[in-house]
Amino acid sequence: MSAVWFVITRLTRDRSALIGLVLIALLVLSAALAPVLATHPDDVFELHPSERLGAPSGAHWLGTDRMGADVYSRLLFGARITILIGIIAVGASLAIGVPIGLVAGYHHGWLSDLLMRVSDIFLAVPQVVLAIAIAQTLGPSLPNVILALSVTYWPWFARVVYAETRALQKEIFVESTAALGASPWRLTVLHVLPNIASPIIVRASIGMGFTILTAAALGFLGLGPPPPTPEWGRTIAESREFLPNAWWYATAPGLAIFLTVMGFNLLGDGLRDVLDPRLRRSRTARDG
Amino acid sequence: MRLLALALHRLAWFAPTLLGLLVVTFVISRIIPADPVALVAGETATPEQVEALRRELGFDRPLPVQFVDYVVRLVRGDMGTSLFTRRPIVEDLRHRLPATIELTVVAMVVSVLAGIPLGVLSALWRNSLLDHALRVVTVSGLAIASFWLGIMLQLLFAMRLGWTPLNGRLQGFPPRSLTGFYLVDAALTWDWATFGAALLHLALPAATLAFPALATLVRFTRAGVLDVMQSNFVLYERAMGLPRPLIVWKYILRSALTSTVTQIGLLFGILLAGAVVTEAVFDWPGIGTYAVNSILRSDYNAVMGFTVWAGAIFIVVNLLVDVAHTLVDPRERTT
Amino acid sequence: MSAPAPPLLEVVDLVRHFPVRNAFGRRVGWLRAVDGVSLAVQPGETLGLVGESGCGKSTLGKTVMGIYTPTAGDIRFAGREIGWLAKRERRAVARDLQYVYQDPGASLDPRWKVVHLLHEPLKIHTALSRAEREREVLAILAAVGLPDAHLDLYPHELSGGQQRRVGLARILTLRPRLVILDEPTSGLDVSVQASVLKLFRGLQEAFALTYVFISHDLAVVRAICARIAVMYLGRIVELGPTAAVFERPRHPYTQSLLAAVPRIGGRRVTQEFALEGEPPNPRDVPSGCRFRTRCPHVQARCAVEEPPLREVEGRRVACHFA
Amino acid sequence: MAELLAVRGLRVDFATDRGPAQVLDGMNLDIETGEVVGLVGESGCGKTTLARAILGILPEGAARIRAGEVRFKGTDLLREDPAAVNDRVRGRAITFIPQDPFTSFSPLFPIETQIMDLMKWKSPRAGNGGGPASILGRYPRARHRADREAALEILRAVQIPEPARALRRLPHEFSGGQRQRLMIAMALLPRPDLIIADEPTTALDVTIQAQILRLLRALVKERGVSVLFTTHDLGTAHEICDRVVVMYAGQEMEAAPTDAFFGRPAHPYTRRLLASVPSPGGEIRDIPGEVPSLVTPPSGCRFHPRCDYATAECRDVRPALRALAGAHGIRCHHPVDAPAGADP
Repeated sequence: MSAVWFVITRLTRDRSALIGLVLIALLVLSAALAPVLATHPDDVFELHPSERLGAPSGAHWLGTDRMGADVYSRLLFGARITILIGIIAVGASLAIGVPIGLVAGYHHGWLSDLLMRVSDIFLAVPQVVLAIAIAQTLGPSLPNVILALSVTYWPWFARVVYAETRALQKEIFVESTAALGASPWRLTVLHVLPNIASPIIVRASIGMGFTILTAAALGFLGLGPPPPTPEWGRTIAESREFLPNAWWYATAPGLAIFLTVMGFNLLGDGLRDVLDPRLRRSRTARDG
Repeated sequence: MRLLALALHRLAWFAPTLLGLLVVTFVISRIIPADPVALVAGETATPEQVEALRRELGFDRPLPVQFVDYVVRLVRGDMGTSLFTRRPIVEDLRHRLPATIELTVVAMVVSVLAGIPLGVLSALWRNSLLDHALRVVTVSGLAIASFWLGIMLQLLFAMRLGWTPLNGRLQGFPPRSLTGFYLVDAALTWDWATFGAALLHLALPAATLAFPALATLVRFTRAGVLDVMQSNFVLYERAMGLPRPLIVWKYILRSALTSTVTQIGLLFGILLAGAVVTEAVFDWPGIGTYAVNSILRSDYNAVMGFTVWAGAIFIVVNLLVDVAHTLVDPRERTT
Repeated sequence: MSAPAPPLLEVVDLVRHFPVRNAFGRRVGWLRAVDGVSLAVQPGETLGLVGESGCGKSTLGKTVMGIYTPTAGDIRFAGREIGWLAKRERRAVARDLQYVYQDPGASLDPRWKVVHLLHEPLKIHTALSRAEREREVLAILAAVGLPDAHLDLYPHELSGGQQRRVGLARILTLRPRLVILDEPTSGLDVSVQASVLKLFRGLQEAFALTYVFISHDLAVVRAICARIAVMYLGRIVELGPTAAVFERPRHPYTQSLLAAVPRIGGRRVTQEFALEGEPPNPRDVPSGCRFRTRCPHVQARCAVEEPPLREVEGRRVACHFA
Repeated sequence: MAELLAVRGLRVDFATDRGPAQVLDGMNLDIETGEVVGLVGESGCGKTTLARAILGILPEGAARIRAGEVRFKGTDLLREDPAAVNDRVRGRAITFIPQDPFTSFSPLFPIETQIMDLMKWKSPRAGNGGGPASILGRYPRARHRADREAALEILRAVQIPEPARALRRLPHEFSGGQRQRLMIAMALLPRPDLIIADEPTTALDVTIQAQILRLLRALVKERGVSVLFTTHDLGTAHEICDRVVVMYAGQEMEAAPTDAFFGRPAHPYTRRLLASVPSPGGEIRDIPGEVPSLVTPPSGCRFHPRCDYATAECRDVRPALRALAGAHGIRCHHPVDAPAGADP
């Protein structure tokens, strides 16, 4: 655990990474404590048609939606959906993509070409298109969204790990350890993997942001979890009908998505410097 | 010479990648759903109607046969007919492609013309007000959901201020169709009224699409310029007292551009992905909405058609990037 | 001197070529990095391998070490042919034959602590228990002059000199018999260079090591090597006792090379130094004697017949007219 | 010989995350017209910082000049109007030869473009005002032809084969040695008074280095151009320099004509440096101790922690500049009067 604590303390020194950490903490807290923080926790299911489309007020900090439910409370529970999708989808993509990238990167020859060609196929078409196709075929539901995102996102990690492994092989310490008599398998697991761990963590963080955006797009197109699940993307889709007067109905979920993804992006940048002591880029490029 | 080799390499992988893509979409459309025909026929259809449709579409044949049949007809340019428009899919796609291309190209031009200079300036005046402002723009540019940005722009400019139309590609009659690109056709026929209207319709969707692309380009150009400023030849030119503008706008920018060219190629991918969602927000009659609607209506031949075109466009774009990179970097030509 | 002991390392007509490919990936020629090299190294000796960049000295070292597989020729280590062994058996040889990189610090995995870096070689090659390995590592650490406290540090937390010592210690834990040193002092300031040379000499005595010392710095090679081989474009042009070669160089290239080395005090090289032009590209090596394009004494025969290494005045020279 | 350059009491600090490093601690340096002066020292001694301070190209953010003067032909460059210095001194009166020929050319422009860009603003044939005001300004056709002719002539002088064809080629088509010859040509074209060469032959092989040293010395002596030549290799300094200055941890220790410097070095550091050069079969002598950190440099004479002759005085007071016979300057409380190599 000391390593994690070490990383966090180093991160707090970097202003933008700190903002990132705060935003993500906000997301996690609002998801975990949703029942406590929400002013109308039962609004996720109950409907109050009489109070529909109320402007932000003392009772409803962010106003009410078309069914009279409190927008603020539904957003908090929506955070749970977002985290769930992000973590599982990115986790699955890592589980599939990293080994493929590692094997393809380390063993030259037809195997590596084949694996990379397969990932090229998936990368040849925008991820959101394939995800929409899969999600629609399987039917709109939370597990299907997660499956659609994972199936279409692993190639991105495979390519990243492939590039990092290939670059690492040029490093002298890989050649010298091989010259010491270490077997290729030992090199891959004990030397290559730990050294690509940090680039993977950085990409995972940025990948979380990207996946949340794509999940929201699926929700917006009606392919996310069905009502009454308070998914942010679909909330925005519902709100379009009532613009421009019910402006808060569309703005609030969009801002929530924006702040969450920004959090992961900033964290990703911050991690890039903290985790690579040796490859620490010069001060000038750091704020690039 | 190198250029020829790169081109051949790309083209060599064109067919297998496309074939792979077809297999993936075929699996998605035929194998995953329980019964694709029932899905297409809809809930109200009686079992007999579903069976009739199955035979009509040839879905009763074994899957590999269906696939081979599809590929054979594809090679002959026949993508089958759309279940909803009843027109050949190739026709639909060719009719709608110019709308997407026009939107994507305008967004690309905007992001390149704005992105590169801003990237250079934010690198030159590092940690200045402009630099920090741009950092906020770039970080948020990569974090905004493009569909939400579209809606917010509609809310402000279309609904509240009324400066731009809410959506759609053009209210009145489209200009005489020479190229299919409204702006070009209107310009060619000196029909400046329609040109203005088309431009106004393009404003919000292009901005929605351009913003993330702009953010990526500024960030990448800035890093490129900062990197080049550290190089030895810049130090040498400063030591020899060459005027600073000459060093920046001739030597530094030229070096930074070689790496930015490949980035512009990748940008096209981001724009195409963004187009799919942005078109949905603005009811833009491009292949994006066509793809989304055909997916929502389980019109699988149309989905396969779109995937083939999107894949093809992607591979052509990668080829263009290689060509551009070789043209920009003289060292490539002399090896 | 009684019949010399069998050499520890013997290289016979070793060749290592690299394919030169055009943009289409088709091979259009050969980079003849090592082009037929034969030499022998006696136990406990330090053989110098000198030449300018592109002469193939590093490739020769790496081929002997097994980092590159030979194109042709044999490598006999302690009487056993190792050049053509299967990968698994070849790795086992690493226990007795080791390689030190120009920047030993770069040969350390940045993610590993020093203690694990030093234990790894023993884990790979021996079945020693943890305690036995611990004892061995501490002994080696002392030999290279590093405090035990450094065991717990990461490489980037050490100074350049300390990283160098860890790199050496990592190799010495296996108690190798022969160590190939690739440019160990290049890029170092003269005072740091002196301390590194002192360290190598000390370790040679303490561990009865045999060195192959690859360098482009003739002054260093002269100070530390008993015998020296001068290489040009992939082959040895002169091989013999260091003193003899330095005092009376016989091969025209060696003469020019030694004449080009700046000395502190005395006459200046630039007054009468005579070697013009630059070494040709190893992809198209001149016919016959490869130095003929720059040799002041070139004659017709040089273009036709490649001179073999032959015995001249107590050393071997590859020149028809030496 | 008239005084060309006089550096007096130059103090430069570099910002590091552990606090400011006092890289130059009151440096003095004199160069006469037509003289080749060697600035010798191990890495970290500040020789490159001094060279760049004179050229005025220290990195803006990191480096700060705290005190001192750089008087060049009577005017102090540090207090002159920076635009005037950049226009009329840098690249005209003082030119530069970099260490790494492989990365000191822009890889994307042919040699002709890079030379003519230099000539457009730095041509000796231009009026006193230098080149056109804005970078879009016209390059007078007559002057362009004359400058191009001068370029071809200097390329022949530095033995570049087929100069006309060479102009059209890209930098990566030349070998390291040829590129350094191009650098020498570009340094001579503006007819400077002083060339600052920062370790110009360190990246080259020994036979190429010998050719470059001989070429550079011949050309500068022929044209009466002074050179400040920095190197960490004592042999190179002996090859090309008329006078040698040795630096340690930001302070100048000893300055003497080459033969006196190598024959009878008076400063303990110079003597230890010369002794640690490997001699055939001889015993190897290194200098005990480590190079000091410049963030917390040793007091007084910065070599005292590693010096055999060090006394309390060396620790407390930085030795003043003392002149020995024959322009042999030294900063040491206990100069040694013995031939090189006669140490215990």
